[in-house]
Amino acid sequence: MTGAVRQVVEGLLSDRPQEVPGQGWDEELGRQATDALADAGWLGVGLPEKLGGEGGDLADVIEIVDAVGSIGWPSPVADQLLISNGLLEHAGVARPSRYVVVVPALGSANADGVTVTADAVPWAPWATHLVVVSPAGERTATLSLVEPGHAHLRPGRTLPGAPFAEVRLDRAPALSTTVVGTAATDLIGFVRSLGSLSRAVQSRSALRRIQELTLQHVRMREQFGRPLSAFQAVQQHVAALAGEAAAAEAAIGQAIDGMTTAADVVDGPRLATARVRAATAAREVVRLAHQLHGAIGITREYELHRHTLALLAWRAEFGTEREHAVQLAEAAAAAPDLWSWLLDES
Amino acid sequence: MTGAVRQVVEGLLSDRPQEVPGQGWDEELGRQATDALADAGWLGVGLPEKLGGEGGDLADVIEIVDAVGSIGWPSPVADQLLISNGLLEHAGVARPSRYVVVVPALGSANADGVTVTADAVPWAPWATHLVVVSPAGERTATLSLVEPGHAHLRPGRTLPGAPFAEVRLDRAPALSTTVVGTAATDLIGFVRSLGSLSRAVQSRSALRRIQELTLQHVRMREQFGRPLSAFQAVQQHVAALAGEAAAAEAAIGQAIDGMTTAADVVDGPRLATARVRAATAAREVVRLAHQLHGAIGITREYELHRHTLALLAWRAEFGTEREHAVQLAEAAAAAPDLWSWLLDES
Amino acid sequence: MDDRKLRAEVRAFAVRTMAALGLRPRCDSWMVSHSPEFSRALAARGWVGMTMPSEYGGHDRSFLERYVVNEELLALGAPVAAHWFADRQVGPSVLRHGTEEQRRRYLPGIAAAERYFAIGMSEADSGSDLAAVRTRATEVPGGWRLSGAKIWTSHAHRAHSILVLARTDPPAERRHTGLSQFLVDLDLDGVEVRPIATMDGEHHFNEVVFHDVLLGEDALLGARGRGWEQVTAELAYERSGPERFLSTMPLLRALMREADCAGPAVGSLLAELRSVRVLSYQVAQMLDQGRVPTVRSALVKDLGTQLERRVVEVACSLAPVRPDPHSADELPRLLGEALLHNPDRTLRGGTNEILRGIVARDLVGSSAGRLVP
Amino acid sequence: MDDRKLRAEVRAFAVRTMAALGLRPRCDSWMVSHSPEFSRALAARGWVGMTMPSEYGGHDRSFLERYVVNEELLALGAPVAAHWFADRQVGPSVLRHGTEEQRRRYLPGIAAAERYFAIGMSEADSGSDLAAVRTRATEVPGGWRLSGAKIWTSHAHRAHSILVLARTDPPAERRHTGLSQFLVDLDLDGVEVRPIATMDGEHHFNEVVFHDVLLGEDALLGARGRGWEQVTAELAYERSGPERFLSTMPLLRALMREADCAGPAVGSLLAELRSVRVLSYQVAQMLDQGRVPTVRSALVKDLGTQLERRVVEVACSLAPVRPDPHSADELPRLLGEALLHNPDRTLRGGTNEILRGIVARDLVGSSAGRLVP
Repeated sequence: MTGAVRQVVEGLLSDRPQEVPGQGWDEELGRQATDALADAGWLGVGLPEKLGGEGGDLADVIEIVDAVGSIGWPSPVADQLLISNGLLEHAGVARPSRYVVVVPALGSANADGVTVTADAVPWAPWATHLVVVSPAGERTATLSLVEPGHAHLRPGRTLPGAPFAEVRLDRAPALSTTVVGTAATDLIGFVRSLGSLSRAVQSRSALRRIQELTLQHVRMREQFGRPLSAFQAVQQHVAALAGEAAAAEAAIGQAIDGMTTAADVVDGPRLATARVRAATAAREVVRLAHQLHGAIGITREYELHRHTLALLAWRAEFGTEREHAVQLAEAAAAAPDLWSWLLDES
Repeated sequence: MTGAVRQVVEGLLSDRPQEVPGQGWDEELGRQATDALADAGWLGVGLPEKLGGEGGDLADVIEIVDAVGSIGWPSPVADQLLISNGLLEHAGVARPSRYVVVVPALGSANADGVTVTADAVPWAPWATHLVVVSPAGERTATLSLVEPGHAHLRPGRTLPGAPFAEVRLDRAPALSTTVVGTAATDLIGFVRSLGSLSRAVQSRSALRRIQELTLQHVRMREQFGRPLSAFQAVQQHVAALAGEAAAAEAAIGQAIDGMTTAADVVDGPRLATARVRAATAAREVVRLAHQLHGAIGITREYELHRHTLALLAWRAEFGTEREHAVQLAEAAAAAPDLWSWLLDES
Repeated sequence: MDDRKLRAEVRAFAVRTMAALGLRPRCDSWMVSHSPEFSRALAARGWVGMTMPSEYGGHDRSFLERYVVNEELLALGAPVAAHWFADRQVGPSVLRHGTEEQRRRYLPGIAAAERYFAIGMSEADSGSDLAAVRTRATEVPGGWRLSGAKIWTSHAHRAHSILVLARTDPPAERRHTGLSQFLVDLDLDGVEVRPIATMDGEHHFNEVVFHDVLLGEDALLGARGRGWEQVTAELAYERSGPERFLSTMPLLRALMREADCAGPAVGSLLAELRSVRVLSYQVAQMLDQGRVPTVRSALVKDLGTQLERRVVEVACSLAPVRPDPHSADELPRLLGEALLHNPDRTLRGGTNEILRGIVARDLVGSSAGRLVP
Repeated sequence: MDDRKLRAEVRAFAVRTMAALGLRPRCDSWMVSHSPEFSRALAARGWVGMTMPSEYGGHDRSFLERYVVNEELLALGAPVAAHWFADRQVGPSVLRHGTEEQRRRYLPGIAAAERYFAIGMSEADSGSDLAAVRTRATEVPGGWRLSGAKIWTSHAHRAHSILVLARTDPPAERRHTGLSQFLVDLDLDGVEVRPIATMDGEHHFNEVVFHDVLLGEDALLGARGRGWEQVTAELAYERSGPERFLSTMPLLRALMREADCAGPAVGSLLAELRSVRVLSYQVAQMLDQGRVPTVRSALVKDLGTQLERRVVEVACSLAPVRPDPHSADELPRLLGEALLHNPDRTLRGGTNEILRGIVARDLVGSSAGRLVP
């Protein structure tokens, strides 16, 4: 269904403006637009029908993320499709409602209820259900569904305005509990990898869109009587931007290569490479795009700033550039041979 | 005597080619050229006449270093004028011979003789006398003059071919011993600061000369029917090079500002700033200059490579860029207020 | 120069006054932190219009003294945006090019921090190409009729006047001829100020539209047709000051207090800060000698704004906090504020590419091959 | 593709053969490490001329298989300079543009690593502007007379032939017309090879001077006047291979063994290595599909050579040794060798500025705005 998905999703969203002019993104308008997507079933894509999903594979999921991302407003869609559906599929738990938010910290669940604390959980203020991972046996974990009304939320906003919250549950009642055959710490690691994957895929959409906007700008805009693109200094910047974008594209591509669903994600050098390269590219592409755009780029009336703010925020979520780079270096240093490690032979 | 010194020194050196064509610098020819300078008394500049020197202040010394440096061949002149004369002046010891090489490591001196080991001492193979610093009392040190014939030397060469040696003295007889009212570890620190000063001043000469060569090149050389300097991409590089060179110039300038002789050197943030900025500039200026020159820049027939090799070697001598940067960061972190520290108020 | 006493006075004043007004240190304070109360208190101490003659309300101080005062204010992130542009550019321009009447009319207000100026140079379609200016001043009986629009005018909605570059005559062979500068009060009929919201969520930029605004003859600043040369001379003042490398100092100070900074990344920033400071200080010395160091100023801005950007990147990497411009805590707040301005540091006052063109053409054209001194 | 078996074979062969010949791993081995013995042994295994048809001595393998072999050789710093240029550029060019006779004459020798080629493109005054070529081939009875000089020809003093770009006809409106390519044996009368010493102390560059050298009619490669198009097509092969990012791999391997590398600087290099590898591999895939990915190749070279430079800089900063190309120890030797080549990495095969011009013009010209493909 390549291309078609994107067209439908973009159509659904383009009918629903998400900003108050000059004020930036409006959370309520954003919620209405996203509700429309959810009502049309798009948040179930990638999850098997027997788990209340709509079926489809990772390629379909990414098409939806790209469609949402090319618009550039804050959106929980990537996390719903990649984190929530990824965990639900892995655990075999059916999607209970519209916005399922996974708490990416180890909880505890017993007869008294579910307890957990997590800092800055993306989109937690929108949650219609919370999912908490707690240890069960040595190689098992429980997944508890909790109504968000039981949570203490301390909300905040990222640079582009996306809501997040510190989430505290103190012996909250679980709506349902499922035992999963994975150790709880591994399962939390898996959730964080899903988060990392989500940010990598989102970054790719934003980098692509910034490149498009920049190429349009240098083609159309004239200075000193010629289009910007005719200037050598501009060309050097455009090529540097394209190189950064291409390298990030390659890095993210190799991380998802061979995966058929989000649940296939593995925390390893390929994913860390994607995050490091995407973060470097974010810094350089943002720098170059703004340099080429001039002051118009930082205004709210022009689209570029949405992608800029998103990229700057994402690069520090689910692991920073530095943390991922250190992870790579440590893994390579521990490997018997660097070259074999680079080829993923060992 | 500004300008005149430089002219005389350049005259003395220009009469004496130091290379075998296609083979690069020839140590024997270099020795002959430097001997001529020494015979004319230039290595005594900066040292008072009562210590066997020729008088003159730091400005005179720097003029000589610049004159020698603008030619770009390996030379011991900077170290003779800045390290050796600086220490001799501080200690009140007379210059004993042509090439006085200070061993920058703590030795020991007693009735049995002088013992010391030092790695990679610049120009040690040329030494006509070695100077060794050893502890005496708690706040005093001895300076021993030793004939180099007593030393075990393990020679090597830097990238541009300058000779150095591991120096080992094992109970070697001292020709003379002088007690200095400075603790020996402080005196070794002082010697290293003199070495750091020497490399900073040398780097400045090389950076200036590279800028000159590059400007000449982009003015004269034509491509696509126009001088290189007419291309915007070339102009951007030229300006970046000039910015790096100007920043290094400023950094080295503030380090020597207010000094009247090399012996005034202080190991502090100003000197560390000079070394860090010179090292950064070396990397960037070398990169940009070669990018602008094309392949001619790496050939032995063209002058650029002499300065390139020198800069790449110097940045790691008497402290690396990284070590100096950490020194700065630690000092600032320990200061009560960053801004006061930057102003050298505290 | 022993400037410790002056520094201590400014420092004490700024800390005390900011506390009294409830104003916090901010990054980029000279652009975003606008407080007429602070500016007027500063002026009352004699620290606005410092280099102007006392007969016009100034203080006959040197550019170096002005430099010291501004360094201290920026290092503290003090709210200086209200008077900044009038003090930096308009004062020196009016003094140099203005009539006696214009001087008397504008300079005392600038020095008292009672009259704020916006700068009307860029236009929507001109970018860095000022010769493409389309705002037009037409001679009419008794003065001029001004029509057109200026964009990116900082704080025009809070300023009293604007210095406008407009075309008065058709360009000759040299495209830069035929431009002139005008002093325009913003309360005149036909002046419309439209806000431009930026991604930091603040309103400091505006579009200022002139709908056939009638100006008196005395609105022309300097010589008709010499606007380009006058603007170019201004740039040396605009590009070389401490605001080109100290905009992020409040962040760096907070970072040094709260994070482990004793590594090579911060060391390298500190070396650069010390180096660029020397270059900027040298420009102030040259201004005191009556020179207009255009190229050296361009270098300061190029190096300094790159340094500011690196400060923010290093802080992002080392600070154990999430950037949040709305945080009550200092480090996340300063980090968030500074990060939101990172894309425009190297655009302000001429993009760095334009600056590099200026540097290169000067170097390549000069026979010496050395940097201007 | 499961290439493990092929990789293991190449690796074992290279390690064994280098040991037998007493040759050490070197950085930039494809430029500086010249061993006819190694090249012939490699050819005997079928790993030279791999993509050429077997009727010309080749092995009918894919560009991806060739890519895998070359990656393994470069990662080990194996001495591949002798056959490198003939295998990379001349083989594909002769196959594509050559007559049947030329193919039979040159390709078997290339595939056997018995015939080495130098590349004669640059001239002392042309720089990156190949249209300014002044070497001239004049038609004479029975063939051509070649006069002029080519510079920066790697290993011409050890090669058998050289591929020369020369002007055969005056330029038309398009400056690039009128150029042609010639296959010239270096033992012909009137060919002079002059060494050019470089700062690494090695002799690999030469100037090759043609003193009215008489060539047969069959020296012309491809169509008269189409030399520019032919050369441009070669560049896709030249710019995209693993030699654009693996030249410093021997250094990085030694560094990881001997220094503490578990920090962010090395992590960032590793991420870049993995990313550029993907891009380079994709180019090999495109070549297998018969495409000529000029822009993507330019990107690989731009990113890859910058990465190589960063590897050397990070190694300088982390290695606890002094760079010394003459050291008996591996890390200081590799560091010294690699450092001496850092200035020219981003010049080889077209300066990175020229490459960026190619990328930008393609992107800006295309309507999609997406990277090829």
